[in-house]
Amino acid sequence: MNRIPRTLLVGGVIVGVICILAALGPWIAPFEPDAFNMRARLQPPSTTYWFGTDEFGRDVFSRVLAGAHHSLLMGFGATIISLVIGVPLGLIAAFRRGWTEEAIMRGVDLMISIPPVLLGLLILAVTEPGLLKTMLAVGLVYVPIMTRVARAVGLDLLAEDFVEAARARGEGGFHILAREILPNAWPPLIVETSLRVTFAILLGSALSFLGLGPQPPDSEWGLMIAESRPFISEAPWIGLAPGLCLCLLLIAVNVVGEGLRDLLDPRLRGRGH
Amino acid sequence: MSLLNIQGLSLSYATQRGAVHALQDVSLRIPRGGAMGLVGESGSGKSSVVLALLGLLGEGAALTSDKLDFDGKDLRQAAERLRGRRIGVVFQDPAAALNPSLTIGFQVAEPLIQHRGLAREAALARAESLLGEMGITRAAEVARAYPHQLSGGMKQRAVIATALACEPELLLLDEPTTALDVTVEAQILDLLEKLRHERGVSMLLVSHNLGIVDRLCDELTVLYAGRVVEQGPCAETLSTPRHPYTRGLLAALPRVDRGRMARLAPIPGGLPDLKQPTPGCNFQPRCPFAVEACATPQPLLDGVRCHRAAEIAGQPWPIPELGESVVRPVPEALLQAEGLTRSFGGGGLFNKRAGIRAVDGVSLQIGRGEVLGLVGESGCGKSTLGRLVLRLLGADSGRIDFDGKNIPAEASSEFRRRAQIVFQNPDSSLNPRQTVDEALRRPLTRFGIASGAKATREVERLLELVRLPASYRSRYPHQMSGGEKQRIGIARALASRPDFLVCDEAVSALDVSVQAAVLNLLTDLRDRLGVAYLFISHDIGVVAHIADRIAVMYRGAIVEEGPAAAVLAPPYHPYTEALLSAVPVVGAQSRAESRIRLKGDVSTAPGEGGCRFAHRCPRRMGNICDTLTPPVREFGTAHRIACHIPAEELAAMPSAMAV
Amino acid sequence: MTSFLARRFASVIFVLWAMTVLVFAIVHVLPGSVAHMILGEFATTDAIAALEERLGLNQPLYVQYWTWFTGLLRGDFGMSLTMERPAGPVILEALGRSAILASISIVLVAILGIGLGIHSATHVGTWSDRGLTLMQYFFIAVPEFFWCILVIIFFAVWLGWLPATGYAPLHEAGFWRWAQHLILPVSTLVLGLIAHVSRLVRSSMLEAIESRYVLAARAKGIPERIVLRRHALPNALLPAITVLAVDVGILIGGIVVVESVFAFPGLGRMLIYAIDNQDIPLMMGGMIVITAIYALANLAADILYAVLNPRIRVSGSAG
Amino acid sequence: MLIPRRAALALPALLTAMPDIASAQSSGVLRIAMSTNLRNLDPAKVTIGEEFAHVVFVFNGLTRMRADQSIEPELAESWTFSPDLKTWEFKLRRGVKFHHGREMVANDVIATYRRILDPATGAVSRTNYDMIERMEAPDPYTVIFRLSYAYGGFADILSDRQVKIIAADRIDDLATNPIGTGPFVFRSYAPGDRIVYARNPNSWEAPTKLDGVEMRILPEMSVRIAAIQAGDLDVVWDLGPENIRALREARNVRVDSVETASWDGAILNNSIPPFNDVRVRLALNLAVSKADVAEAVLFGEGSPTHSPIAPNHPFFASDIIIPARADLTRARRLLREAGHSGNIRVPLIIPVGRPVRERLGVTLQQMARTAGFDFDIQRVPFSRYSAEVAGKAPAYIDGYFARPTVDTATFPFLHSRGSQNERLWKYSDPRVDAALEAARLSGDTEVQKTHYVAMQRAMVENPPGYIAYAQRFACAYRNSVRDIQTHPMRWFDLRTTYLS
Repeated sequence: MNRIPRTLLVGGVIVGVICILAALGPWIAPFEPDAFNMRARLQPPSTTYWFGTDEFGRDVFSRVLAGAHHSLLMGFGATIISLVIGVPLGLIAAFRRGWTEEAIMRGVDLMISIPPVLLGLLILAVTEPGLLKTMLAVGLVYVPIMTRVARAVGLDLLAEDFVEAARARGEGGFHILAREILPNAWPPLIVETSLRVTFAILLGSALSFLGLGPQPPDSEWGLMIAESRPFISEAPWIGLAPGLCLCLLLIAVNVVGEGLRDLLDPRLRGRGH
Repeated sequence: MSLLNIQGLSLSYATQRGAVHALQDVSLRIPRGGAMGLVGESGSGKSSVVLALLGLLGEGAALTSDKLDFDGKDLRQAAERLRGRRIGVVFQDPAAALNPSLTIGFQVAEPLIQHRGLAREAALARAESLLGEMGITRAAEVARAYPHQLSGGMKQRAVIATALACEPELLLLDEPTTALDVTVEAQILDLLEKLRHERGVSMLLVSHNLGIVDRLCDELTVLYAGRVVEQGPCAETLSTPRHPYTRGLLAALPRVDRGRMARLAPIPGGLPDLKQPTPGCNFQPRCPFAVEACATPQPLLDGVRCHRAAEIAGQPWPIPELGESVVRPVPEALLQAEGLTRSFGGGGLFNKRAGIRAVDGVSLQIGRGEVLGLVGESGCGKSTLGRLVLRLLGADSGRIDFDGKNIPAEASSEFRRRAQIVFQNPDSSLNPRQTVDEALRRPLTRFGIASGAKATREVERLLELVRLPASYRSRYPHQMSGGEKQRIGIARALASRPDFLVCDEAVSALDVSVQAAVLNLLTDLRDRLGVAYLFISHDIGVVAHIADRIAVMYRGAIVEEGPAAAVLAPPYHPYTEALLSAVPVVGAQSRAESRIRLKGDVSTAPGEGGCRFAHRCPRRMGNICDTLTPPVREFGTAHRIACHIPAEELAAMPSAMAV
Repeated sequence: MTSFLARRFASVIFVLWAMTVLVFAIVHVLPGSVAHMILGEFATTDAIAALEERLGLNQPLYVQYWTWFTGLLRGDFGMSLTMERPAGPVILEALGRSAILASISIVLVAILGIGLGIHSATHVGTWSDRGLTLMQYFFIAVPEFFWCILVIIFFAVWLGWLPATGYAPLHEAGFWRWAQHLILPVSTLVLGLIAHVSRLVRSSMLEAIESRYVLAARAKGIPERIVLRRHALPNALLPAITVLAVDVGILIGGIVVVESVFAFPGLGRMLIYAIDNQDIPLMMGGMIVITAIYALANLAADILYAVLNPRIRVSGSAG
Repeated sequence: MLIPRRAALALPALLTAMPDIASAQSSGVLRIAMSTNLRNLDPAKVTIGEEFAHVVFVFNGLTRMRADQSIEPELAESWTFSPDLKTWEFKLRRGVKFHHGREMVANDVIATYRRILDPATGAVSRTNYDMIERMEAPDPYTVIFRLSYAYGGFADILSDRQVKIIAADRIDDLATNPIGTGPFVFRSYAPGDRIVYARNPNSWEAPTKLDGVEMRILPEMSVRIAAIQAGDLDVVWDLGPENIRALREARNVRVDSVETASWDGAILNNSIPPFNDVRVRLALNLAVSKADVAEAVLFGEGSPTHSPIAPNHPFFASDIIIPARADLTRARRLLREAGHSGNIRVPLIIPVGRPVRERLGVTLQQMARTAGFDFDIQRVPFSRYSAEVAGKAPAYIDGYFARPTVDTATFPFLHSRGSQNERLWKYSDPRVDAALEAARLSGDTEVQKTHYVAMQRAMVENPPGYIAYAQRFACAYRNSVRDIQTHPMRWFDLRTTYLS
């Protein structure tokens, strides 16, 4: 593995800090995230309330901390779901040519032709809103894209001679996929996934924004922005705080994605998409 | 006054891990009308010379030279204006050198428009005639076509036409024919020879193939790891080489005219680290004649950079211990294949035309411990045949018997154990995420040969078998050289103690010096383990060296088959004759005129029925060849040729390799 | 070439048909009923039953699908349940407005995306390239809805330069007011996409510049400017076409959010209204139109790619 | 089914040959911001606030409700009723013209009510008029209603929004081109964008000063506030309580709010545990002080109430004091008596997309926690509310707009046989039933008041749920909008309004 590129370091540190803060969130929050405080309603950012207070007098900084792990869970969870479902599908489609491949890829074409937001809305309209359901919905939305990426990577690797050598040893399909293909497939897949995390967090917060995220009183950054809409002109900090944190997280994850690409698969640098 | 005068050219690239000194103090001169060959193995820096001359080195390249003159002008300033006008370039891979979205005609005409200021139509017309001059029959049609519609040979002719558009005085050729089949290579070499004599254009030919340089060039420069080690007239240097590296190269070269008599002498060790160039002789660690004094700086004296050159002139290049090349009795049959056929691209939903038959009714048998060489140009179906025999590819029809038992389409695990394969490309044959130990252990456990500590010992035995230290067990593929990876591929194939091995172009991707070592290894393994090989290669020289019997394949069928010596000598099948005469052999200067040339190449469409070689056969007898399938004629011990030419006439053919 | 297009066309038709089934299934699996929705506060059990009967909601599903599907082929999207008017004109008029927003955005994304991509590929390492890369990270990462709100506060409320809302039809309000209403929504829509396209064009341009045929062109003595324009650019733009088609999908997603925040009465907002009010014909019609646009955009991209790429356009060998 | 004629969406109203004269005192078009699409323009089917405003512009009813919720004649000049309150006779105003020029006659009134009573129409408020047995029109300007049972407030419920008088010969395309007698004529409606009206020059009352009205649909509240400050709009309808503070200091905009009978609350299902036990319901009412809730949720723009009768209504039982602070000890004792020693964990469903009611849910969850109520909030989109949640969930947040009469605001919700009761809390209290039935029988307001006070007293002792507050209704007006006041029934009375 060549030298750790600078981008990966910078991005990694930021994401790491956010994850740690998210994990410790509820405990290190200066105030009780859900506690009402009628006297301190809609206070601008100050030394006591770093990010100001919301319509119920709750400390926005504490809520951002408490809500952080929901956003992260939503983003990374959804990506993992799309990985866990999409990659095996893609590899099977690459390995078993013929009608299985046709069936999987036609299904993928169908799902990809529905814009992500609509697909998310439809899935969520069927089930009650909730963090896990939103994560599942966002995960399912990205399964087709993951399947396509996995199939492309699979096809490249299946053309390699060491796979034919395995066939020459009479190895079964499962062994080839698990022992020969998968260990070589995960670097390009990890790079692709790291880019998908941003989209997953974006879609997750967009769906919360449209009203279908986790349940009150706990909240998620996208939902906090949504809830802050009525007070935007009068108390913009309620929406700005989670918004800026979301941007920082997304930029950091993007930078980590670029860094991973330079580290793991210099060949991929050409195919940034 | 020489046309091109390079004195003291040094070049270094800046990389993440420090500066790489690709060229150190290289000097060469090419007189007007002269041709200089620049020979070296991969990593010698020969291609950088071409880029340095043209001023096309990327950033991070530091170039220093005392003199870099072209016709008196300093190239470091003038290169920009001379490129394409007075200096033409032909790169190695024609497919990559042509822009996929522009027509051939326009790409040839572009220099004319740029430098001669011709109008578009005039330039295109000139381009068309230029293509004609390059031997392209339907030049107008080719001019309108796009690169992906042309065969390899056709594309290279177009690239040469582009280089010659503005009648340059100097032509730089970087491995011009490496990517081509040997018969097409021969046509291109003829063309270059004609151009040189008719137009008096001087050439700098960069190549790793000594035969080509011997044929085309007057002068020769040998590069080793960025330094000129020998320089001088071509014929003289190749017949009596003075620098140990040149002698090593020639000793390692399998020669079709010598067949299996001489055992190859590989050059041990690997390339030196270009980041810390040694002051002394950089070939010392691999040189059998090295002494302490070699550590002192070696100047290039009268064409050779070795102070002991005169001293060691008489001593022969040491040939490693001669394996007991016992002549084995005629081996009883191990593998029997009859009527194997396989076609690709059959009538799909949209394209109605019938599939092309890659392998068309081939029968062959290989005895226990026998090596059958299978030779043919690219696209003749030899790799497909190799996979059909191993049941890795389903055959449309045909039977296979192994050790007397019939092998069904879904081969048994036992057959899998006893029949293995070695691949061409070392980088692709090993799983990059597995260590050598894991790669070699898997077949052992898969076939239950050994496990646990016993398997570890078995892995060490395999490594010793392929002459690699046991410490290589923990290495990953990216920590090994091409030759070493190929040895691991062989070791992995031998792990299941097979009786039969298919070597599909096993040494084609290796440099000559490393190739010789692997060939010797394969020969020794066959003698020690009694393993039979189906040795597939496009290089008839390599096949001639290793094979007991040779089969020549053309468009899916075997046109000639027999013992190696019989096939290499007349009577020949006309295709075998053409193949042998096309191979550029070092020191065969006189053969140039009597060469036999084929028309077109493998992809030119054959006629339906009759002899499949008729449309390209120089000895075509008339429409009998087009209509009747040729009979199989028997000569001597199992030497068969499928041709309409009467037996006596075939027997009376002159040898294609008269030395 | 023709077999390629025939296959692509067949798959698009399949996708569209499969979409009708998928959308119909999803919509009818939605819990809750439109009758409750329409009656709202005044919903009593018998009023609900009467309304459902009148709207034909209690027929078997496949009958409902068949009537709807055959209607669709005749261009009749059925009656909007909540607004008791033909869904067709409502959808098409909303589509017309969204089309303006989408087409302007796609044109901007194409021009700016490709232009910036080429610029940063030909000026690698300069401050402009690094600056562009940093901006690209930012714009890709910013969620649209957050961007919209920021833009509204800044331009519409504090500066008051631009109208924050709605849409002024060209024929009524004249060009300048019409354009004013589009500036904010279009800018929020295109920023993320421009970043996406320019990043891809930059990497495919770099790939072309480092290719052998560009080296060969330079060896022919062609000046660098012409080498880039005539040799590198055409091959670098090919992948951009397929990316633009993918971006149409992302754009549609973006439109849904932007229209709901900017109160731009387009297809996205109509669809949100239909989903909120469970207006089944409106919902299905809207989704079919959006997916059809997306599928056709992909088809158009494939055709354009095939036409521009000689490797696919011209088959067979020559000479 | 496809209407045979292609119903043009933006078909202008069929004006008779009246030129659109720009009279001297006309002062332009009033631009009002609304929050969601109007779904239906047919008065019989209007359900949401935006549609009520539309109906009041285009149509008139037989009677009309003043700002102080008392009734005055509109299309009916006068009416008399029989002592047994079963026969009501209305004298119609003469010379009133519909927008398409024809004069309004008794036949139109009868056609209107016959259409509402016909179940096939799917009229939303049909159950409120099931007392009408027969209607007669002895002459073109007289209509007699014969009721199946005595109903004191019949004249009042004829002022309701869904019973505006429509033209008998223009029923088919009411949804796309409504024709009425009202002060404004419908011009065009682009769903999702705007609905446009013009002044009705032949209005039977004095024509309006405004040339017309334009209702713009802007879902985003912050966008509406920005637009009125930026001068894009003249009126913002239904200002959220949280925005009232923001606009108070704005220079060229004034906020005017008024008490209404619209109420929100937690609907507790009396038929399933834990709220089937009156002590648990009482405990919740005691555990959370309604004053605190009004302040937290409405920023003070609303006041606590016992029942759908608002504090500013004459019938409000002001003598029953609403405790200002929570009585936790009594609440906990009641819970223990009802057998709940630890916390009561019960889901509380709140509607997505209704910010005020979402806040009410979160506030209740927070404030009830100290008394031992552990509410597990679930946000459900409003589209699935009435189908999945109403009448099924143990506890959910909902609210209802003010109704024109006290009877329509209370009977359907609180009477054990009330049409809404079975979909809400399934509440039944004999004292409440008796009071509601008695109140209907007398026309005398004093008698009605005693019954309604008795009802409220019973509800305090046996609360159907947690009725939190009666909400104030606020609108924002640019200073250029003159002579307009916010109407408690959430529509606009623009007869005298003008723009300076």
